[in-house]
Amino acid sequence: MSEAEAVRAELEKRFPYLAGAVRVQRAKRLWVEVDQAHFAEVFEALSKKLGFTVLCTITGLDLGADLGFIYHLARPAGLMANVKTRAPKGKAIRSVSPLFPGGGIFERELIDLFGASVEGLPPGARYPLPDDWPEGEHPLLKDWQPTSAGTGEKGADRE
Amino acid sequence: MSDKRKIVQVPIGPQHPALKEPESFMVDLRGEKIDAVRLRLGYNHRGIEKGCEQRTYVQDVYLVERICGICSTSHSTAFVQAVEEIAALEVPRRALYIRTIVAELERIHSHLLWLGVAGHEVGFDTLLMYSWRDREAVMDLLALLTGNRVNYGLNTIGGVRRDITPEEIPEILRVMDVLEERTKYYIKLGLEEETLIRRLAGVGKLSKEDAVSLGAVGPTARASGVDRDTRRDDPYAAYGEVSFKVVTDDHCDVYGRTLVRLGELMEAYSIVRQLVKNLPEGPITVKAPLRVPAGEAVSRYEAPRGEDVHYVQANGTDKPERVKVRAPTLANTQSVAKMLEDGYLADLPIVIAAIDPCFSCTDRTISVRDTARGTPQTLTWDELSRYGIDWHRRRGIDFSKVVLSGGARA
Amino acid sequence: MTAATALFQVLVFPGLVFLLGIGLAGEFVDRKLYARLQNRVGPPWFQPLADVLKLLGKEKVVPEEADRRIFTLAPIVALAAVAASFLYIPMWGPKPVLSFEGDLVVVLYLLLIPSLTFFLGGWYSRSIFSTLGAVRAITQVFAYEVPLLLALLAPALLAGTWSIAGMAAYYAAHPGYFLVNVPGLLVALVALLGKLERVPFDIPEAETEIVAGSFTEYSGRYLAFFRLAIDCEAIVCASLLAAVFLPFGLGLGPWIGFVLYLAKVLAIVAVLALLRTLFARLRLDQMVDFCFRVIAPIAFLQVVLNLVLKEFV
Amino acid sequence: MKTPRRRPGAMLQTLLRSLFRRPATTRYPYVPFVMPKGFRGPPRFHVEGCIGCQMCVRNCPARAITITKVGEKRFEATVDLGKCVYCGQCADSCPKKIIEMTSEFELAQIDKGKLRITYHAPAALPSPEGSAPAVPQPPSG
Repeated sequence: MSEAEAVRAELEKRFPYLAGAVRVQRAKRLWVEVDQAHFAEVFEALSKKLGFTVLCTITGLDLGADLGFIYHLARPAGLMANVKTRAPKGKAIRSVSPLFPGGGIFERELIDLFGASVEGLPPGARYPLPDDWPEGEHPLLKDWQPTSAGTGEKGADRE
Repeated sequence: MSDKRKIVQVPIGPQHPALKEPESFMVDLRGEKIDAVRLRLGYNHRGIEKGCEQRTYVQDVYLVERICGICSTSHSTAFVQAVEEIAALEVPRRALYIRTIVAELERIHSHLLWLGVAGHEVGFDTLLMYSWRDREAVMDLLALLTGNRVNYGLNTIGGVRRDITPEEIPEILRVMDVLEERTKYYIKLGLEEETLIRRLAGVGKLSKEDAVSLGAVGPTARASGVDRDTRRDDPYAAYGEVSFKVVTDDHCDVYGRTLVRLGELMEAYSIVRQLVKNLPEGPITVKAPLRVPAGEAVSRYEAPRGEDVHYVQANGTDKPERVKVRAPTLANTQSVAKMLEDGYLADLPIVIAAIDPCFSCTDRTISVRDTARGTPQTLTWDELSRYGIDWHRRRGIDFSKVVLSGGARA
Repeated sequence: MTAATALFQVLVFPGLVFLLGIGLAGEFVDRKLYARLQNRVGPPWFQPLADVLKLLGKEKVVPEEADRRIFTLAPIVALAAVAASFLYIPMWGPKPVLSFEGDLVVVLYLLLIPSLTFFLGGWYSRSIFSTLGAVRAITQVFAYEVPLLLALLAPALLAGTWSIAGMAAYYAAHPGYFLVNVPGLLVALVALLGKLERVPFDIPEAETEIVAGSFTEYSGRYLAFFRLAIDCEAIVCASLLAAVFLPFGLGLGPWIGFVLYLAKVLAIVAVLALLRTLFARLRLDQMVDFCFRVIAPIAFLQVVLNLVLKEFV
Repeated sequence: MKTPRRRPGAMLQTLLRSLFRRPATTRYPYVPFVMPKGFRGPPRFHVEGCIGCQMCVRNCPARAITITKVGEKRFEATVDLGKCVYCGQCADSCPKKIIEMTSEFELAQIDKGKLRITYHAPAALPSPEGSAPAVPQPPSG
């Protein structure tokens, strides 16, 4: 059994609800889909128990009514587990910064570019948009077009 | 005097000679010692991820290539690898070899560039001049092989765009020999030059534990004893078919990072030689579909600065649904504050430089748009200057009040 | 000496104009050599002059927050002090323009003034980088002045005179003693790198850390004066070292003496250029440490050596 | 390898040797610089072969190319060198291979308008306007 298959078996044993939600795309790529309610325990198990000690990045997705999040975890030896979850727009997700102190910056990116709300993030400067960027403009949302930021009154002062 | 009054705030950036790109480090100084550092990133946000969603895959290859000027082939390779995985393309071996050769040449060019920058940051301009002189050799070689000195335009989905001809091979080997000898000299210099060692050793400490928990990557992590290298751990392109050593060091400081990069240079020469020797025959591209079937893939790539991660989601059209780029510098900036703790102001430039920051990569994601009118617009120099003056006047800054001596006016 | 010749000597030859001329020539030699040592082409001969002329024509901006008087006076005072000190140094003849017993001390004080103006100009610029540069400049003064003073004190003690002309005459008469002072010469050269704020001691104007230090806010004419003052300071210091440590050929007549003088000064400028090519910039703490632990003791030993020697001659 | 001796001024030998070597600097622009064969400079359109398929327009990442129909099977191409990123994709995409990447690299212009280069279709009859040449002059300066 390959490394990825072993992790899949282990995950399905620990969390029966993950049956069928773990996909091995290729030797070093594992995809896990988990709902928001179970996300925290699966994520913690992967990072603490199963040796996925590297958080490569967090990808945000605009899925219409929901926001999708992909947490790209990796073992130092190369196996990658991409944990997918989703949450309705406007609903807050928990920060992973207690587990990965370096992960906060990826969540700040989600806040700025997708309008996600993240609980438990240590204070710090926003990233990557400018300080005077108008409220409520999130460039990576599908309905946002490059010109829309400045069309109304609120964007008029932004240079 | 109270403690608070002894603290001086120094803005290093967004514009500062030590930084080649705009980023801001607000430094609280107590004498010459650093008390606290606050980072502000994002000055280079260009909306590339959004831009990718609006362009076709073919166009995106060139767009992601321009995320960074130094590690351009890194980004384009990482991107095409992801797309090829989604489209299940079998890339010809010769193309993979050529990609790897150019990738390693890029690493050589990047590390030599870094060596010069490091020299400049510690006031050793002589080192800068020599290492950049030697870097010209690899730049010219890249221009010969790919058609340009930067932004090589080498990759296309399904292979590479330009073959390496038999006449070019002796030239590659010649440059490798020249550079290997030069690198040996720099290694010797790094072990001997007292003033250089004094400025590098013990500066910007990052323990192995911190490197792991803050998610450092690339030479920054390897110099703290973290044995990680995507080329070995998750082989891509032709890295599975060459033998090389992952260079690590346990100095955990700027000196260690210098030694790791110099060591990687030596490995790169050997990798290029192996690849050139075993360059397989065959085609250099397979036909790629215009419309990429729905799917997703994550591609990892060991760029000169560390691991580069691209995520691509395809939706069955000729444009990607989502492209996400995590450049190595974003992972490494998290550890900079740690490295600067209790350091000297004088060490700040070299500590920042030692992660080999590339803030363009980091922020990626502008066409010049007049946001007030919502139309793309190009300003002439005069218009821009008038615009700038007006902008300040609206905020209560009037240049006509600025005191200038002599007869000059604002 | 009539008033007219005195004025000519002070302002033109061998005074201010001549000093500016060889100051620029010195800068050229320094930059050209620096470039050639780095395998580059380097500037054409007129580049230092062109730079100064260009700066003279540029807009001069005085920051609103700066103390206008001190900000504008500092560069002029720096240049004046350097030019004044030049008059006391014998160049190709045994006699300088002005001379009296104790002028060595006066020259050393006059040469301290540029460093003080760097501090004042920077401090009263009120910008954060200028202030940091000013503080660094003044810290550095305390570090290099001690070994420099000791290194120049030693030959004076051996010669038994406090006049530079007197010292030059003494060593010209006893050329063998030149060898005794070699450690002092080396110490003085290293200290000069500190005085002239060059690598490895360019800490007060370290570009990558504090932009241009004291000079950050300076532009136009004021910056040109500062640059000229630094160029001339290099020449005056080199002339001083030549007069004190290399007193050969003073009696060979004006022409040979003149050529010999230029050779000596440019040789010192060249050595300084070589030294600044060789090293990385030290940190302030390392620099102070180095000055007090390494070169000051050597200078002190030189003083002791010369005192002992003096007892036996 | 013997243990290296740490000392200040380790580069001394190399530096002094450089004094007696020719500088590494190229004396550009006094000595012209030639780009290697295959350098990707501005694209040149041999419009007489153009079939108006618009592949180059569609694939151009910088949207720098426009192809306009000016007559029966006659097309004119305009490329904006201010937008062009010199990737050469147009040359790859062209089914008739009428786009050639030139090795010109001194492209700086004061006037932005001069960066827009139009390749006029060869006239069946003498061109009525007759203003711009079919092949642009290499930019001066």
